[in-house]
Amino acid sequence: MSTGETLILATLLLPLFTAGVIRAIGRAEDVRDTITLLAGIALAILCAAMLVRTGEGDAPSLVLAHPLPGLDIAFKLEPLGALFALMSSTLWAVNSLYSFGYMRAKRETNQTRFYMCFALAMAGVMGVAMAGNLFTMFIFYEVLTFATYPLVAHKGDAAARRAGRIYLGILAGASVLLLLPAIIIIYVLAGSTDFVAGGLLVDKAGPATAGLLLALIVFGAAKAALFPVHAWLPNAMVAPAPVSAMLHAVAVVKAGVFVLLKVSGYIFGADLMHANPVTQWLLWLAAATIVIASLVAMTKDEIKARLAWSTIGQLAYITSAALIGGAALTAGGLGMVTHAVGKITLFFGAGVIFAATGVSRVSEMRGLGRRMPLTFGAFLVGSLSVIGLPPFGGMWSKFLLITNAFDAGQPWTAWAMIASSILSTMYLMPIAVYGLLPPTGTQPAAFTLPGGAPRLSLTPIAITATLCLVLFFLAGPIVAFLGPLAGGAR
Amino acid sequence: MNAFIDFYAAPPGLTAHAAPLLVIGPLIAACAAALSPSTRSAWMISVGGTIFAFWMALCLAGEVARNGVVNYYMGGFAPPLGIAFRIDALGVMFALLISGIGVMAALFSGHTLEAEIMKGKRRLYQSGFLLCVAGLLGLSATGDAFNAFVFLEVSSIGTYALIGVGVDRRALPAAFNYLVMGTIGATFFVIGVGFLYAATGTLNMADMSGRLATLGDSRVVEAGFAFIVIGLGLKAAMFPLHGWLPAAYAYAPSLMGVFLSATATKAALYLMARFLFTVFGPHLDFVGLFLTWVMAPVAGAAAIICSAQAIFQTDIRRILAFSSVAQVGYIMLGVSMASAEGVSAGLFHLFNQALIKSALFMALGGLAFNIKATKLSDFSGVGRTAPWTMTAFAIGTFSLAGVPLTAGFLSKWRLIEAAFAAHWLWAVGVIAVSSLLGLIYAGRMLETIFFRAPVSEERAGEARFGVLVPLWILAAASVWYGLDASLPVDLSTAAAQALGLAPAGAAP
Amino acid sequence: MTVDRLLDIAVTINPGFYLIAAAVWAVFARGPGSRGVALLGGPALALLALLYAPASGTEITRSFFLGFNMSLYRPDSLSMIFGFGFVLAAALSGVYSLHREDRMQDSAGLLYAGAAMAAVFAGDLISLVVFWELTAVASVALVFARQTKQGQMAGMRYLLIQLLSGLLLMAGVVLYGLDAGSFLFADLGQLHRGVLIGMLDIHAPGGLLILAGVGIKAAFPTFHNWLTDAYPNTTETGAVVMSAYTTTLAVYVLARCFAGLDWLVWIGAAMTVYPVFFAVMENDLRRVLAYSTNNQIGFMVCAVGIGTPLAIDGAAAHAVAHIVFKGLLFMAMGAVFMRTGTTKASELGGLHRTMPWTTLFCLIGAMSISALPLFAGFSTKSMIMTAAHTPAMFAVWLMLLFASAGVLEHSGIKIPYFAFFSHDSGKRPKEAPFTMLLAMGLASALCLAIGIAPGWFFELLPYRSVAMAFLAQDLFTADHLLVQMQLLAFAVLAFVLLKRLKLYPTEQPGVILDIEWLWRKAAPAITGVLGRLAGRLGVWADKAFGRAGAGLISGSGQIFAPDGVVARHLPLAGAAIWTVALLSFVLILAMSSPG
Amino acid sequence: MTETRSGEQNDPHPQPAGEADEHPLSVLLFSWMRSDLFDRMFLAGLGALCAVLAALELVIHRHDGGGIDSLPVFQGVFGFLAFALAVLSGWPLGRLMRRPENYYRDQPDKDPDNTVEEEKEDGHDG
Repeated sequence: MSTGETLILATLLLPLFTAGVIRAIGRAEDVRDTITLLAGIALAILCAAMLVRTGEGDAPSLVLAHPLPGLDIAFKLEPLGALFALMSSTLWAVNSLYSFGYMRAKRETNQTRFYMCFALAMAGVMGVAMAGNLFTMFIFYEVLTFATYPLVAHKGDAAARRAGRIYLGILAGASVLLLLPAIIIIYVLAGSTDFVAGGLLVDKAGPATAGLLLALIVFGAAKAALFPVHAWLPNAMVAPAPVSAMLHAVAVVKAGVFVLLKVSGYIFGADLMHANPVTQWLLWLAAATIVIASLVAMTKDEIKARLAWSTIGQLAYITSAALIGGAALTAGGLGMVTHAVGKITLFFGAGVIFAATGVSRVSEMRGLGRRMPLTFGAFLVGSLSVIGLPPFGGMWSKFLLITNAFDAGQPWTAWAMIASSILSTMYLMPIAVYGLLPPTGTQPAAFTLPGGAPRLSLTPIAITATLCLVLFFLAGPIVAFLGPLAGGAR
Repeated sequence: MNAFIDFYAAPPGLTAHAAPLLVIGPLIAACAAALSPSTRSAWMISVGGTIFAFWMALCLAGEVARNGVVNYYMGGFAPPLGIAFRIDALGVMFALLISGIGVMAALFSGHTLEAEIMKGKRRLYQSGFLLCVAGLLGLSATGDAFNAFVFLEVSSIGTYALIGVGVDRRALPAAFNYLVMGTIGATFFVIGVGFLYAATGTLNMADMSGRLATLGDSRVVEAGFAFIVIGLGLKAAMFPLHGWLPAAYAYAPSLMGVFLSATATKAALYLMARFLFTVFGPHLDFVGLFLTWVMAPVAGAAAIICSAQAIFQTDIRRILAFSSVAQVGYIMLGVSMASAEGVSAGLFHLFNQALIKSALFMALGGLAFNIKATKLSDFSGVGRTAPWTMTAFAIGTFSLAGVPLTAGFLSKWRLIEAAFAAHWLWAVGVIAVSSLLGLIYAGRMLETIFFRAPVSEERAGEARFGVLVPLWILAAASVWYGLDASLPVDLSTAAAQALGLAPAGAAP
Repeated sequence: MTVDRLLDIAVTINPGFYLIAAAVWAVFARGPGSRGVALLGGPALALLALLYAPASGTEITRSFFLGFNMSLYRPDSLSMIFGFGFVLAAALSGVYSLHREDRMQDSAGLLYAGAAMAAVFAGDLISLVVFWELTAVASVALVFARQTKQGQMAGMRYLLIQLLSGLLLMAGVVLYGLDAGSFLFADLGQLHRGVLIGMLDIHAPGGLLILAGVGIKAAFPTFHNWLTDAYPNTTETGAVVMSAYTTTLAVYVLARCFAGLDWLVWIGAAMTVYPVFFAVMENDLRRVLAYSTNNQIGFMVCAVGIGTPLAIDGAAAHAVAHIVFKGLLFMAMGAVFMRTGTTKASELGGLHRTMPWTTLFCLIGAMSISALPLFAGFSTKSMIMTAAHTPAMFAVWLMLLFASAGVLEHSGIKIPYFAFFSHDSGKRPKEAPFTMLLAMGLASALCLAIGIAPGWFFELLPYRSVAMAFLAQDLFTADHLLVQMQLLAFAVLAFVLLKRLKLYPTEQPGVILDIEWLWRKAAPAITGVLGRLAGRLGVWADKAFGRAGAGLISGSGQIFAPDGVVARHLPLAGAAIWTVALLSFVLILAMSSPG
Repeated sequence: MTETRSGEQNDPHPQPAGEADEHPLSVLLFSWMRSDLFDRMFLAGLGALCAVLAALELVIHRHDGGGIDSLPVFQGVFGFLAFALAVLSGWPLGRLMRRPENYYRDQPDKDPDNTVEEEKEDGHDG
């Protein structure tokens, strides 16, 4: 077995093994948490190694099983996948640290199941990231869906169960009804589901068929939360904060757009994306999603609901990039990373505030930042990054996304993004700013948690906020790394 | 069948007589079990008998892989005088399936009969079970239409009795209904065979097929066809003739649930496929019409309506029973495409379904000691108190719902693939919608079992080890074939070929 | 690596980055020493970098970043003068804010200065956009630093408008660059007499968007209220810092991109005139200064529109001089604000008794802005007036002349008069702290230096020879001095007469409506209504979906449940009927087949 | 802010003019302005200055654009009129456009009853 194969196998097995160990030693909290953290760090190191190899052009690959003739469970790294894997694993490690603080502070039950499902979900993410064909990607996409369901329904009360049902219903429903048939049709048309540089379906499907397939996939990958399959996301906010942070800013939603980016680049290819009649309609829908979701976010007082709607809008940015295809995929890839880091910072912040004070409404947060300067400072940084202002990573992705939209002759998409930037300022900035400034009316809520914000949860916020800044300078290298995706430099 | 080509499971002398031994073995075991001194020895005989049958099925598989078809004439008398066994790839597939599931059911029976069957009747129960096994195996091995009827009735009569014997009072009316409907079906079938005999003058299916080809448009043949497919449809629980099934499966002793759900309707399906493709052949207009205008719509309706019904059931076994009818719909949908891809996909699904359903009933039956009731709500939180049993149950449920990495996923994949290749886009939609409904009832069961609080504290305990072994074998098989389905795909493809359906070549 | 080598590298770094580095330092700086290093060391380093800057027009960093050609440092004579102005501003506001330890304001101010400076030296449109946005982010912190509800809300409005400007600029830049095939200044335009000005074509795709984006920051009419809204709502130091950069940067970008664009002449002229009327009515003196800024920027915009070398020199020179004297005025008002808590004319008066130094410096600032000969404004504004004084632009020249009289009214007279003289408010605040006075003193000295001996200053201008010729032949000629003195003296006469005749409006508290009414009053009302409507719609939709969902479940329950329709129509007893029906159907089907 | 308020509290009772707490520099620089002489002579002096400046036009040749600016004392007259126009237009414009201080409801609350409404308004402004 070559080094590359070993790397892939280790990346897949590490989270699974971790899940097993967590299950086995659940009682010993400290050991369990330490192992989770170590596993996250180890996974990030593995992913970094894969990223380096992929960057050198020596992409690791592995065929794990042949379920049906012509249909393999196969893995093959390419830049976007390597980036996604590294991003998710790094943020998992950070998020683990955060979870310890949060879950203990909130005295949540069933923590062993929580960490175990988290590890399983990471296995799903790794599978999606490294998948060498659509079939494998679908498998792990579903693994991710099912592994995260217990996390969404974690609290186990009626509301959580209802949210869990909606979550599973929409995600699994869309993938079964739409995504799976699309993949099978691709398989029938092309004889395989492999990701091929330049597009698998080139010369194998006409524009009309490609359009149908594209629509099936875009709505089938409901994790990307394009209207009208977005409804699961706001509902999933009943989950504990680390879940919202990791899954609904990083892993799950990004898996959705990641699928779209991959499909655009490696299944359809730029020409077929451009030639088929459905793309334009979907782009308009994405533009509508961007604007409407931002408008809805403005009306939400519940901070996690606001962030969830913001995520829906921001995901549609990346969906647009996937739909435009070609060079825009690079922008989409960068957007995937910068939004993940920015949004996880925001969710971290919201979680810490809730854990420390029990406040979850924006209107009750005035002046709270005086007592929690680090949290609100990081929240400000995350907000600026998500809005797309320098010196934070979000600026570059927004810039590139708008550039590509204009370049592709999609001015409406670009203008929707611009309008959404204004709107996102209006719904994000007041949270941090009013929080950091002295209260003007009633006094802010007191700490319900002795000692204030959980210490273990503050470090991760600082880390991700710093990452927002670092990404401003890393944007160039990331774009260069993703270069092969766009089919060469511009 | 390539997997079996170099497969020599027994000395040549035994292999030569494997076909009759496949049936006779369990028959002898049935007698022995009835006469055996104790429940325990009856159980051991039962296990031995089924293992022997499985062994013989493996021998036959090797022979079929090498020679294509195994013909065996009892006492050397060729048909039409003698009793002929004719086993091809399709027959072998069913023989393997029935005997394999038989072994699992027999293993399982050792620990559950005490809970469900009155003390004195346990040996006879084992005997009846073996009789069923023998009947079904005979059905898969025979080459004679009338013998097929005989074997069908042997197994059926055993089944009627075995369903009714349990401690659950509701099983009696269920068994009676099954008896009535089953007998109507059998009668229709034998009437149909009679018509065919009148038209062709033979009962040997191969001969029948040859002569039908020369007959042309014959009212008698057409009438016979109608009676045969409806009769077998009744036995196979073809929608809307499935009314007998849910109660029969739900209230029967769990051994019967385990065994019947995997085999009984499947055997009828086998016979139907045999008649549709071998005896009549899809080239006949009325067969084509039947497949397109009766079987396909009825199958689609079953897949959706019965899945929807399953969602609303409160009794966990009735959920599984309705699911079975829906799965029969899938299989028939595949068969009705009358293409190599479709039929092999249907058979592949049938194979998986057999594994899954027996595993699921086994898991429920294994808890029969602990949980007397069968309401879904009674299983609240069982996932925490009996994790091993219920994890296997969960795997089965995943496979049932077609979750990736399980065998059920791959067979649904194949079905959709075949439907698209046949340009049946509506069937793609039906399978997708029905899969979604399947996810819902599967999710409902799992949510109750794993995420609700247990009803009471003292309800604890796993199924016994003897139950867990076959249960986990089946669950593991579901996962294994989800990762590498070459064996069932091989079997079903060869079976479809044996039915005279050549792959279209367009298949990847 | 030798020291020489390090120095070689150091001078190839955009001078703005030194200020940004100082901003990072300031985040952690505690105590006067450490703060001094940041607040004064940063500007000092930046000044050194300017002095040793590479030759004009060289592209220093031509990095291949994000797939676009970017040039982070491209000094030329136009950027040098603005860079010089920003260094001055950073140093002066550094000294001015030494009295109060506030790390957020220190670092935000330095970051703001650094971003503006970096923008001025950026050699391509993308870098420009980045630093442009950075100025918005940094400066908004200064508005928020006021820490009042009023400040918070003004800050949010300010941020949104700045962001809108940045986004328009970004969209325009993207469109323009994609169309032109490059984002580099050097590729987009050609040199005009050795200076790269007016390089963008307004009619090309994106050109108008860029103009709109820049126009917002330059506070073009109808976009001017962010200025009058934000400046009065910052801290005493905030206004000083803010007055220096944003609008000046906008003037720079206009000169770089749109010099000679005739629209700008009229826009600029309009900008000089209308704030005069608002400034007369306004009660808040810092808001008066904001209108005054608007008016002064109008002169520069107009000059940029004229686009002749003299006009460009005038715009650049006036921009830098304006940084100094407007900074000085804001410093004076800041001192008043710090000591009395207000800058409302109706609450002030007679402060000269206890704040004579501030009064003195304020007067120097007032005379400078009024363009009294021997003060800075005279030297610089004269260039613009002279450039505009042609028959073709006679109307414009008259407008500028009117505005000059207006400046005298609101900045030359109203500011010092109502704050320090006028009727005695009875307030006896302490004199401003020493560091503040020091900063004001330095600014005053600069005003005088530019006013009395402008030669050294004119050396720095883009078209040096033109400026030197103007200095030699036009500036201090007798007739020029005479007409300027006439204008000012007669205007002062008007003031005194009107005052005596009690025709001069008394200062009264109140808010003066302006175009901002649209978004401060009308828009919230409309969005309020819409929001309530949307909220109701949302509730209704929620209910509808809930009902639909429940209906679907109960409906399908009625069909599929154990006692539902399907079960009723497929009862066991009926199975025989179904069997017969199906059998008949198959029989008919089979027999009717063509055979 | 706090510093400012404390400064205000230091001398809560402002004293009348010509007083002891006046800064020495102020006495030096500005006290003459308060003298009666200045009051009486200022307007006259200013008038004289204007007259001189007008008269100088006879001596100094003036560049002009050739339009109405070639009229005698053009800049002086224009300055006077412009100033007067700007100031006098403040009367009608002020009537038209001046609103109470807290027109935009962004001042700190003085009236406790107002609090609830203020909170409501905030959302729209953000």
